[in-house]
Amino acid sequence: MPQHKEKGEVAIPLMQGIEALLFVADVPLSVEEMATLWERAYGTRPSSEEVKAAIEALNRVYEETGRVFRIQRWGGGYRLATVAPVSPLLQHYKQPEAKLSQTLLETLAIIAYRQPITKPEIDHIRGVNSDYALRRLQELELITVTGRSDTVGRPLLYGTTQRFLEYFGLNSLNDLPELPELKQLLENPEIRQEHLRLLYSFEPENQESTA
Amino acid sequence: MPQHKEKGEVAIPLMQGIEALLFVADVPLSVEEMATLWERAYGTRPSSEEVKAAIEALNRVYEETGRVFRIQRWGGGYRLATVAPVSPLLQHYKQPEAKLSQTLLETLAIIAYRQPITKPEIDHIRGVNSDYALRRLQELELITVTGRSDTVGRPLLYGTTQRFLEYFGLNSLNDLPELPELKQLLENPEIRQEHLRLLYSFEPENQESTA
Amino acid sequence: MYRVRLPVFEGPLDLLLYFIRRDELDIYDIPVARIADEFLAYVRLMEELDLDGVGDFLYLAAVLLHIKAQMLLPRPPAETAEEAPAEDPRQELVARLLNYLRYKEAAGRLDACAEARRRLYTRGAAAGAGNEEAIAAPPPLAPVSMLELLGALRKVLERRVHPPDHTVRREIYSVEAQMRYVQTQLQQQKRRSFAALVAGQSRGFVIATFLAVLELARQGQVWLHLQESGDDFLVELTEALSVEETYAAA
Repeated sequence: MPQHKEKGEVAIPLMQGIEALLFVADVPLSVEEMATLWERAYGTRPSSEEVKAAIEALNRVYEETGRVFRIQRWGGGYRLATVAPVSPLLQHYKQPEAKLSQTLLETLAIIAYRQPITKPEIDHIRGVNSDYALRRLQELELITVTGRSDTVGRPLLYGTTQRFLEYFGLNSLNDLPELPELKQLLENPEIRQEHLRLLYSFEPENQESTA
Repeated sequence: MPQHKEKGEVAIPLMQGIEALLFVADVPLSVEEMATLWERAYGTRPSSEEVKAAIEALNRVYEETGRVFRIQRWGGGYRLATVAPVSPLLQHYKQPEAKLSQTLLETLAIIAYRQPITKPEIDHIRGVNSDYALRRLQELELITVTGRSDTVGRPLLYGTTQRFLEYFGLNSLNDLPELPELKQLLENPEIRQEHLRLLYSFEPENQESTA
Repeated sequence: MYRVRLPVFEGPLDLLLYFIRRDELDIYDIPVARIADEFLAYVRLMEELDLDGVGDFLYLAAVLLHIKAQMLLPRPPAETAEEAPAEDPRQELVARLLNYLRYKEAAGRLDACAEARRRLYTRGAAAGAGNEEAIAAPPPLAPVSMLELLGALRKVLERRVHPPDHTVRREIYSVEAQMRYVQTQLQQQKRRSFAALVAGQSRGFVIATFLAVLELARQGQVWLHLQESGDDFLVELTEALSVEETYAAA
């Protein structure tokens, strides 16, 4: 890559630049954002391929030299994060973020797989009013209003956000775990039982004591 | 260093542990803090010399492999920071400005006028759960925990920070403007006793009347 | 004394699924008459506790009663196994249950993603401190005037004036907040009786705390020990037992 010095700066190797940017960023950075920042500093714009190659090269070096972080691809951008084996230690420094409640998870799952979707549709699937869950998920910036439906009353349509992807460690909606097929649940009585068991894994001998 | 596994965890190399801690730490970490965190996770306590040796070894590796950060001694502790040659590039990366949402503003206002105040009280005044707002305002360093209340459950007390004053251009909390609306509300006969009590305590001279 | 885990239901469909699982029922052959009675008993309990969302449960209770009535009507004689399901009054309900089950299952898979993601730490507040300036500087803030701060406060005050007292009271205690309260209490003393946790508190506090304890039990964070008298129970911190330990202890 030609490295003009139009801005009077001596360009550092691209790999180092990418590492530095990811080191100080506290959100995922896209290839375009990194290329633009580089261009502003040094006057030349690296191609997407060059940026991606640098990212791959960095991850290889991290692996080979025993670094405890990797560049992850989340929500369409790149971000430095630690590797799993160090988490038992890190948990003593910083509690992981609180888990989402079952209510929020269920509502979020419906929105993730069915987006764009209206509140009445969500309510129907869950069998309950989802007011609170929708408000809270918006506050957490995991979902957002994406428009209005053309149906009666023109209800708001909800969809997931970039932060949703990052929160679940996904790069795009294509990475969502497969939605279990209805057929799968319908056809196989084994799976039926198994699913229900998983969903309500109480110790059998204590069942009688529920409220 | 002997690596007992009293806590059922397989210890990682100390060097990797130190790197991971410094990677995620929000503030400089002292040798003692790192040793304590290690001990909590793995049951053995590395000596100061071992921790310092690991730090030196890490810096050597960073230098040899072209990393753009080093472990620096800072304010009695250690932290990871980028090297000078990358700062011209980093100057072009500005963190996106955090915008205070209505939720955050409301919560901040209540804390500003009623500090020190507990979360249950804030929730009570706002009529909604303020979990998220409190966490976010702490992240933004606009509020901080100032102590614990003596009431049931000994909830944390929150107050505003120096950054809050700077942000709103105030010299001290005494410069917080009075709210004419408060007086109006006080004179409104519709308002119930409880509200009166609540509003009353916004007046600086009545601050001692908070629950 | 014995240990129990109490389920908390996400809604009426979730409660139905629970009955099906507990009694190992065939989801296609739900004994609606029996389930409807039990369902109603649960709804009555909800009303007793003055819980939000009873309306959603009442609706499904009505659906169940309707199906029950339909099933009491005499059936046509040709009752070969293959033809019956098409006209089964339970069909729509079963379809809904299964559809809900799909998303419940999907929620579980998403949770597994989040769990894996939570183990990967990012740089957090330290990011951005790479430059020579302040360490761990919080992100810069978009300008806000004092006026906006006051405006926000006024909104809170306005909101406070309008709702009738009982509505406000109901919202004072959130289950989330009470979960934290219970956790804090148990950190000071690993085992407390429920009565002690709520001693001298209001009805709203007791209900929210009760629900919080149920949720903590469901998450496996606490054990509940029933006392012989049956009018109180102990709440005990599980100290993050591993799955194996949990089963060994059961």
